[in-house]
This record gives sequence, structure tokens and C-alpha cells, in this order.
Amino acid sequence: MTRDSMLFLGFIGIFVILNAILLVGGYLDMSWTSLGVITAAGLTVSLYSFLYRDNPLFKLAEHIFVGVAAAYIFGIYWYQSLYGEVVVRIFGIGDDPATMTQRLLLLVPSVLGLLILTRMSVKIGWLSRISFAFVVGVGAGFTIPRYISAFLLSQIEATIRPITMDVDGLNLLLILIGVVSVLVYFFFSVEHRGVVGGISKVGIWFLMISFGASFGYTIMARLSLLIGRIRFLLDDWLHVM
Amino acid sequence: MRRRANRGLTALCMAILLPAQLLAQTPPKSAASDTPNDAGASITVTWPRGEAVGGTTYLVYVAADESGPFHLAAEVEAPLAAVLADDPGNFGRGEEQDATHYVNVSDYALDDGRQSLENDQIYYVRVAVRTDGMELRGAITSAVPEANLINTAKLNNFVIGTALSLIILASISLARRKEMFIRRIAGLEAIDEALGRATEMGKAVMFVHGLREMDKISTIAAVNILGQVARKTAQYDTLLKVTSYDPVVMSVSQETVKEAYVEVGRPDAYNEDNIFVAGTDQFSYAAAVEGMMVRERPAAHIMMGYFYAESLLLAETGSMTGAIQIAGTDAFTQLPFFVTTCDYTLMGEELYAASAYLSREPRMLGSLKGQDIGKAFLIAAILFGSLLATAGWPFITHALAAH
Amino acid sequence: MERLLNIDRRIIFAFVFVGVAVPLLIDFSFPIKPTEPVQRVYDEFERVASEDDPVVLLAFSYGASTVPEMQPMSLAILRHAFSRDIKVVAICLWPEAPGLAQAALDQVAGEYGKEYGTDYAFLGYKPGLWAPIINMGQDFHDAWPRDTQGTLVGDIPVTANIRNLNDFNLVFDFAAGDSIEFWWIPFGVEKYKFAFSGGCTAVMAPDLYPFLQSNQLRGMIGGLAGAAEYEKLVEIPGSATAGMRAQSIAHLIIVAFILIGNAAYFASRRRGAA
Amino acid sequence: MFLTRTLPTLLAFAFGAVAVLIYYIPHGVAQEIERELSLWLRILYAFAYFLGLYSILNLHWTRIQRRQGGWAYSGVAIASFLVMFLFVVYNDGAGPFAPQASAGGYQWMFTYIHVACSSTMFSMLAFYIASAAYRTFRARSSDAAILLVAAIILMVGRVPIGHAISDFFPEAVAWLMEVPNLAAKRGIILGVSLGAIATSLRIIFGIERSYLGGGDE
Repeated sequence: MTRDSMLFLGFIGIFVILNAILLVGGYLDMSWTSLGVITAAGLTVSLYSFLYRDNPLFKLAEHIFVGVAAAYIFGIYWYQSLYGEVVVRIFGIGDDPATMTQRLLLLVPSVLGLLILTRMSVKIGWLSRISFAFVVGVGAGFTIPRYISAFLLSQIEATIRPITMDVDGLNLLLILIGVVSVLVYFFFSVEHRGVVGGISKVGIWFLMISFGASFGYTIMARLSLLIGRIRFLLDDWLHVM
Repeated sequence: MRRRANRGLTALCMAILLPAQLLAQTPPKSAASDTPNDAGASITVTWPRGEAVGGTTYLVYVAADESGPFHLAAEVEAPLAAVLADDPGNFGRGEEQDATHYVNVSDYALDDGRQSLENDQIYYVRVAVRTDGMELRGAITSAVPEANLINTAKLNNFVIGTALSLIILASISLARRKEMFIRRIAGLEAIDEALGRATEMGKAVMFVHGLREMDKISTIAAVNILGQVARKTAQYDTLLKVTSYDPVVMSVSQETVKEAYVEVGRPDAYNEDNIFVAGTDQFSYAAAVEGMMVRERPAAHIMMGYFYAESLLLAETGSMTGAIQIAGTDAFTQLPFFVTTCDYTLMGEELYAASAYLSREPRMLGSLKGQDIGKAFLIAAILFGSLLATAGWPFITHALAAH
Repeated sequence: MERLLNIDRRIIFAFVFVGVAVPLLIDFSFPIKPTEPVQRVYDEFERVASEDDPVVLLAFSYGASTVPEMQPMSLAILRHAFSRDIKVVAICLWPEAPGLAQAALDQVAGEYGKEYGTDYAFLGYKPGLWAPIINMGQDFHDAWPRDTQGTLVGDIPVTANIRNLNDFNLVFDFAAGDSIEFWWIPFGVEKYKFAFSGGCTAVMAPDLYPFLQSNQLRGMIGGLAGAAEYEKLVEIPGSATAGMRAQSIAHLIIVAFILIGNAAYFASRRRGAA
Repeated sequence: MFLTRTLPTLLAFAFGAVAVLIYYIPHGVAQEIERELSLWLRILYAFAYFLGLYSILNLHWTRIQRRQGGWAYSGVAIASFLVMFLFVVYNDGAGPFAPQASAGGYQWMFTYIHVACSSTMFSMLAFYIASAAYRTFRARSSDAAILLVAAIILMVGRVPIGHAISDFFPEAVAWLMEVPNLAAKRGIILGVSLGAIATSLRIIFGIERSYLGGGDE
């Protein structure tokens, strides 16, 4: 027997013994909730076993998750959108107050939606292009004026303010320098040499500070998630907190 | 903040210049007009600004007939009443705007609820001022609410949009006729190098899409780069695997790779099954791709597109396998991780520039050029705008305000 | 030194695990001071509470993967809203969100004795990323015709009179992805000008500062630390506050790792140069 | 050719142009069109989900059929899909043609399998980040040094222990976030939105057709 398979068996043994102790000790009972906690704890630890190395337990948990996730999302789409809205409206099920015009109009996205599904077929897959033309075209059209207003105009308006001779003014000036130098860094029409090179270098400094900020914040985020999972293991499962 | 300060200043001037007490005690001279830039069913009523003293209230009455009955439509306390300058998008800026109160009326009170105004019907309006329980009513004016056909408050948006469109479309058509210069993008050669090494080792190349949909610029750039990668792998006869998150991206990738294989005369080497959706959930996707990296050990991972938190998992697991890693993303929050774990990283727009540089496609090159011109304009607007605003002439700031 | 650089990553993993687990088991605390963006969110809800018949829209745009970060934030905001008698309409813009939003609503509504329908409503998920936002901006009942139980929104007291997004005193998005930056701000706030604030994972927080300064976003709660600050402001310590112990210690461990790693790196480089 | 390429391009142009123009038209008819288009868009997205579902099931099914490496795991994925699918359809007794039940096996599987696995996968990043910080996060250049210093100040100053050590940390964090970070992020947003606008233009004018699949014919 290899070292890894011994570890694997030992791990399963410890997991079973721990749960037995928890059940006997009365920390967990034979309810669905307790069964859920044990299942979740088993899956959590199985996934963490990937930190040691890729192994069958991890793959098992991973594939259980893939299947459950796909079906869960199916449920959400079916009940809250396709059945709950489209089918109920078009067929006027129950107390649905939709007018005939509304129903007919709803047929358009429904037909376009069905056309999207033709992409599963080789023969008539081209029909889906009509639907994608709609999705992409409308998306592009909605985007242009809104991005101009929300990003270009609003963000520039917030940058060009009177610069005063105090701390706020200095900060505003620094923001101005930062915005301009980052824009210069992402300017592709000139080689980054001489003055342009110097300005783009300043741009990189600003970028690096913001990357550092993102890095620090991201570490914070991941640790928060880990804290959440370890709390689950220590408190909800093992009851040691 | 500034607006409030402005108004305070104006109020001070008015207090000195105008006999405010008189204004508060004479009936306001009101005017009414269709509310600009709206879908209709609303009129704007204006009257000169009075002294902002507590206890003074303005009342706006509306009637469908000149002889009445007049119904109360709005009631505002004098200190809280808006002035036209509060809505510069619709009414502009200036001394006159600062000295005029307004209210938009879209309905009026009836005994049982409220009655909405209707389009294209004339309404009669009178404004009253109430001080210490005494109410003075002004003269009757009228207006017709209309649905407007153009939003003049969005004029700057429209002008910029049109100008950008013309610049970008012109640059693209220019790029079709002549060669355009793009600065060298460090790190692009790495893709060729990685494909070469994969071929030498006889191992696969894995192309990992980001999580965004097909209409996103990063995904389109990724597909362009994929096209180039596929042409090379077809020539070198190297196995190419493409994982995607979005089914549409998968379909597009299949067609792109297929066309590349047909183009270099190797349609037989194309296998649709190598291009698939690896997961429909962010982390099942990451887990599946990681699993493949560990199990199949490709020689190179090319990660292109928009990534979220899975970037670190992919890049860290990927670097553990010893593969060459090249990343490109415009997801700036994820860039620190790619920068620290990949051999080469295309940052933000460098991804688009790389896709243009590789493909030499006029539409990409021209578009990039057009965006560069746009950026030059932005830089100029920021610099001159700040200079002028600091000197006390904020007209660039005003011209670029989003309403 | 060389050996220090090449240690098995699993040793690092073990350090991280212990660094998180031990502070959770020992009871101690650090003072928490709210930062400005979090204070601004609090002030926004206080403003809403002072208005007539206040109702807020809470959009749940996060999934199962960010529950430990986002759920404490949702609970803190819901507690603030319900304790100030602000009515809540909850929607989801992320397919995994409904189960999570439902759990948060059930829990906090129970704590404050709030009644479904008159005090709050839950309308579930609609696909389309930002498309539902434009739809809501134009016509709320058209975008969310029914709640999750199948009741027409026109028949639910809290949503009956909501015509569009402007009828909410505040719109608040809980974001795990870029729903604040690339959905709500360009496709919602930009055109309809409603009051908008958000809470997000710490990952997204640095990206949102330009919008805080331009006031397109009126306040922001970033990650578990932000949630802990909010718990401090509403004076109901929850799991975020407790998590700050482990968070603080774990940060120090990682900073120490970086410093040690770099010290080793520079030492070996100097030796290489000599 | 007309049906497969020209027609979609024309449609994208027509819909795109309409979607742009109605932004500038406050008239009620234009606003109704905007509402209707956004409604259609979100319903189309619901259908598009099925492409993804089909693809993932097909991927695993093909693996099983061809007995590819690890095909048994694909069997597990399909089996767990089917189990969850049964709970979805059963809907706590109400069946598939009713509002979704907020309790039952479906919710149990969601809470104890989906949420547990999903947040665990995510939290594993904490370990990888720690090892990345130790092994690859080096001040190799002045640029990297800037990144490093900013990150360290952030990590100390953003948690309560930073306040306990010195007021310098939280104050430095506030400044870093509100000045240099803000400036860089704003520069990035300006560039990114210009790019997005250019892409949208190319799509509307039929210059960019990669969404149809394939390059230019």
C-alpha cells in the first residue's frame, strides 16, 4: 500500500470516528440538518485535500458539485424565468393579467430564444445567429451612450475641478497626474521613449500602487472566506467554538 | 456642495439688490411651459426667486379650464424651493437661472386622489405665495405638456458619441488602405515561443477563456488570439484544447479554430470535442480546468479574456505544473496575480493591442488608432479643463457634465 | 537561506490554517473604527429612515462562493433597515442568490417581527445581467411581474405603488462580481439618477473608489472588514466582528511571509553578486 | 450567405442603431421600445443558459461513452445532476408547473452541497495566495517594490490590528485608496470604456462579426 492510500484511509477513518463521537456526545442528532452538516463537512474537507495533492476524494467532491450546481441553476432559470414568467404569461396560466398584445410580444423573444437552442444542431445552427445578432446588437447599442455618460463624462467631470493651494488641492493634482500618466501608458501610437516614456513610467507607478491595493484587498477577501469555512468546521460541525 | 455655496452667495446678493420683503408680499409673476427633455405629461412652472424666509410657502394651482376650478398641484416652502440652476442639463446655468424658482408639475390633487396631466392639452396655472396665513395669487398662465423628440441635455453625449464614431470608423477605413504603426508589445513573442516549446515536447497547448460573454471586447480579443494560436498549432500539428465558460464563446471558438485549421489545409486535424464548456459555475469551471492542468500537463497555458477570482487558482496550479504561462486580461483586479505567476502578462488594453498586432487586421488596428485619438482628446480635456477651472473659467467642466 | 525559499508550499498552507483557526478559538478583540465609505452607507440608510414611507431596493448579486464575506453584510444591512422601519424589496441578479437572499430575509424578518408583503417582498432572480436594470428603470412591474411565490407584484402592498427605480428611496446592490461598476452605474444610475449605494467583496472594493469620489456611488461597504465596521455602526456585533480577530492575525502572518521571502531573496541575491 | 451572414449583420445594425438612438429620445414611444428591448434581452438570456447546460452534460456524457480517463467521475457528475434534477422537478411536492418551493430536498442540496463546495473552493484561494505571496511576491524591480509596499500597508491598515499598532496605517490606507489608487483606476476606466465603445461601434457597423463565429469571410 502506498503512503497516499494509507493517508486516504486514515482520513476516512478519522472522519467516521469524529462523526460517531459527535453523534454519541449529542452534539449532532439524526435530523436532516445534522446530516447536512456532516455532508457539508465531508465535502469541505475533501475539497481541502486538494491542497495536499490532487486525489480521488477531491475529484469526487468536485464532480458532485458540478452536477448539483448545473441542476440548481436549471431550477432557478426554470421557475423564476422560463416557467414563472414566459410560460405563465404566454399561456395565461392562473391569474395572469397579461393582455393579448403583451402575450404576442412575448412570443418574439421566446422564438428568438428557441432559435438560440438551434446552436446545438450542426444543420440548423445558423438560425441561432439571428438571435445572437439581436443580443449583441442591442447590447452594443445600449452600451455606447451609457458608457459615454457614466464613464467618460462623469469621471472626467469629477477630475477637472479647481485645484486649490491646500491638501485637497494637492491630492486633486496627484489624481490628475495619475489619470493622465496611466492614459499615456495605454497609448499605443508612440514608442515609450523620451518624455512619453517618462510619463508612462509614472503611469506604471500609479498602476503598481493600485495593483498593490488590489492584491492586499484580495488577500483580505480570500482570508475572509477561509475564516467562514473554518468557522463552519469548528463551530457548526465540531462544536468546539 | 459648490452648488449650495453658489446659491447662498446669490441669495446674499439678492438680499442686497432686491427689496425681498416686497417680493414675498406681491403675487409671484409666474410663467409656464412644457417640461423640456421628457416623455410628456409634465409642465414646468417658474417664478422669480423671493427671499428665503421661513414661513413663506409657494403654492402652484393647475386647472384644465381658464375659469377653473384650480387644484393644488405643488406646495413648497420658500427656503426649499428649487431654482433653475439646480438642473443645468435642462435649464442651463447663469444669473437668471439662479434667480428663478421652478417646479415640474405632472399631476394635481383632486378630492379623491390625484389627476395626471395629459399630453397635448392646455393647462392653466397660477402661483400663489402664502405668508403668515395670507395667500396672494398671481396671474394665470398656461402651457401644453408634450412628449419631446430630442433630449437636449444629452447633447454633449450625442456630440461626443458622433465624433468618436466618426474618428473610429475613419481610422478603420484608413487602416484598410495604409499600414498603421503600433508600438511593440513586449511579451507577444512569448506566445510563439510557448507554442514552439509545446511542439518540441510533443505536448498539448491549453487555451483557457475567461468568464465573460461573447459581446465583450476581452472575449473578442481572446478569440482573435485563439485564431492565431490555432493557425500555429495546425501548422505544427500540436494538440490544442480550448476551455470555455460561456456556451456562446464555445461555439464561436469552435468555428474560429475550425476555420484556422481549414485555412492551413489541415481540416482533418480539427476535432470539435477539444473545444468545450468546462463548467457552468465559476468554480466548477476553475476546478475542471485545474483538474485538466494537473492530469493532462499541457506544455503551455494561454489564459485570455476576462477573469474573476479563479485567476489565481488557475495561474497558481498552472505554474505548479511547470508549464509556460501567458495571460492576458482586462480584469485589472486579477492582474496582480497573473503578473506574479505568469511568464508574460498582457495588461488591460495591451490585450486588445496584442490581438490587433498579431492579426494586423485593419479593423482592429484602425480601432486602436481611433481609441488613441480619443485618449489624446481626453488627456487634452483633462489638462485644459483643470487649468481653466482653476483659473475660474469652468466652461469645459460644464460642457462635459453628464446630465 | 536557499532552503527557506524552497519550502514545501504545504507548510505555508498549514501556517495559514493555524493562523485562522487559533484566533477563532481564543476570545479577544480589537477596537473597530468605521471608515468613510462605510459611514456614508450608514448615513444613506439614516437619511432614508427620515423620509416618508421609506422603501429600499436590495439587489443580491452574489453567489454561494462569497457567502462568508457577503452574508454578514446582508444581515447587517437588513438589520439596520428593519430596525429603522424601512421597507425592503429584494431582488437577485445572480442565479445562485435566491437561496441566500431568502435565508437572510427569513432570519432578520423573524428577528424584527416583520411581515411579508407589508414590510418586505422577495421577487427572486431574473437573467440578463444588466438588462433587468434597464427594464426596472422603465417599468418595475414589467421587469419583476411576480414574487417567488407567484403573487403579482401589483397585489403585494410594498411593491404595488413602485413604478420604476426612482420610486425607491435608495437602491443597494450586494455585489460579488462587477454588478456595481458595469451594470448598475452605466445602465441604471446614469439614466435614472436614483440614490445608489453598494456593498461588495473586498476584491471589488479598490475599483469603486473613482465612483465614490464622483458620487455615482454614494457609499460602499468593502468585504468582511467593511461588514464588521457596519456592525459597529448599527451596534449589533455579528460574525464579521468576530472574524476580525482571525483576519488581523492572518494578515500579519502573510505580511511576515512576504518579508521573510523577500529577505531570503535579497540575501541570496547579494551572495550571488559577491 | 444572405441568411447566414448578411441578415444577422443587418439585424445587429438595425437593433444596435435603434438602441443607441432611443437613448436620446425622451418621447414615450422610444421609452416603450427601450423597455421592450430590455425585456426581450433578459428572456433571451434565460434560453441561452440551456446551451451551457447542454454543453456540460454533453461533455460528461461523451467522456462516459468513450471511456475517457476519469470517465467514472463524469458518471458522478451526471448522477448528482440527475438527483438534484429530480428534486428540482419534484419541487417539494408541488411539481414543475408551480412557483418554486423555498424548502425541501432542493434547498437541502443547495445549502449543504452547493454552498459548502462553492465557498470552500473559493476559500482555498487563501492558501494559494499565501504561497504566492511567500514564493513569488518579490521586490525584483522598483515597480514590484512599489506594489509590495502598497500591499503591505493595505494588509496591515485595513484590519483592526492596524489601528491598534498605529494610526499611521489606517490613514495611509485611506490616502492610498483615495488618491493614487483612485487615479490609476480612473485612468483604466477611461481607457476601458473607450475600448468598449469602439467594440460596440464595430459590432453595429458590421465590422466586428466574431460573435457569428469565424473571422471575416
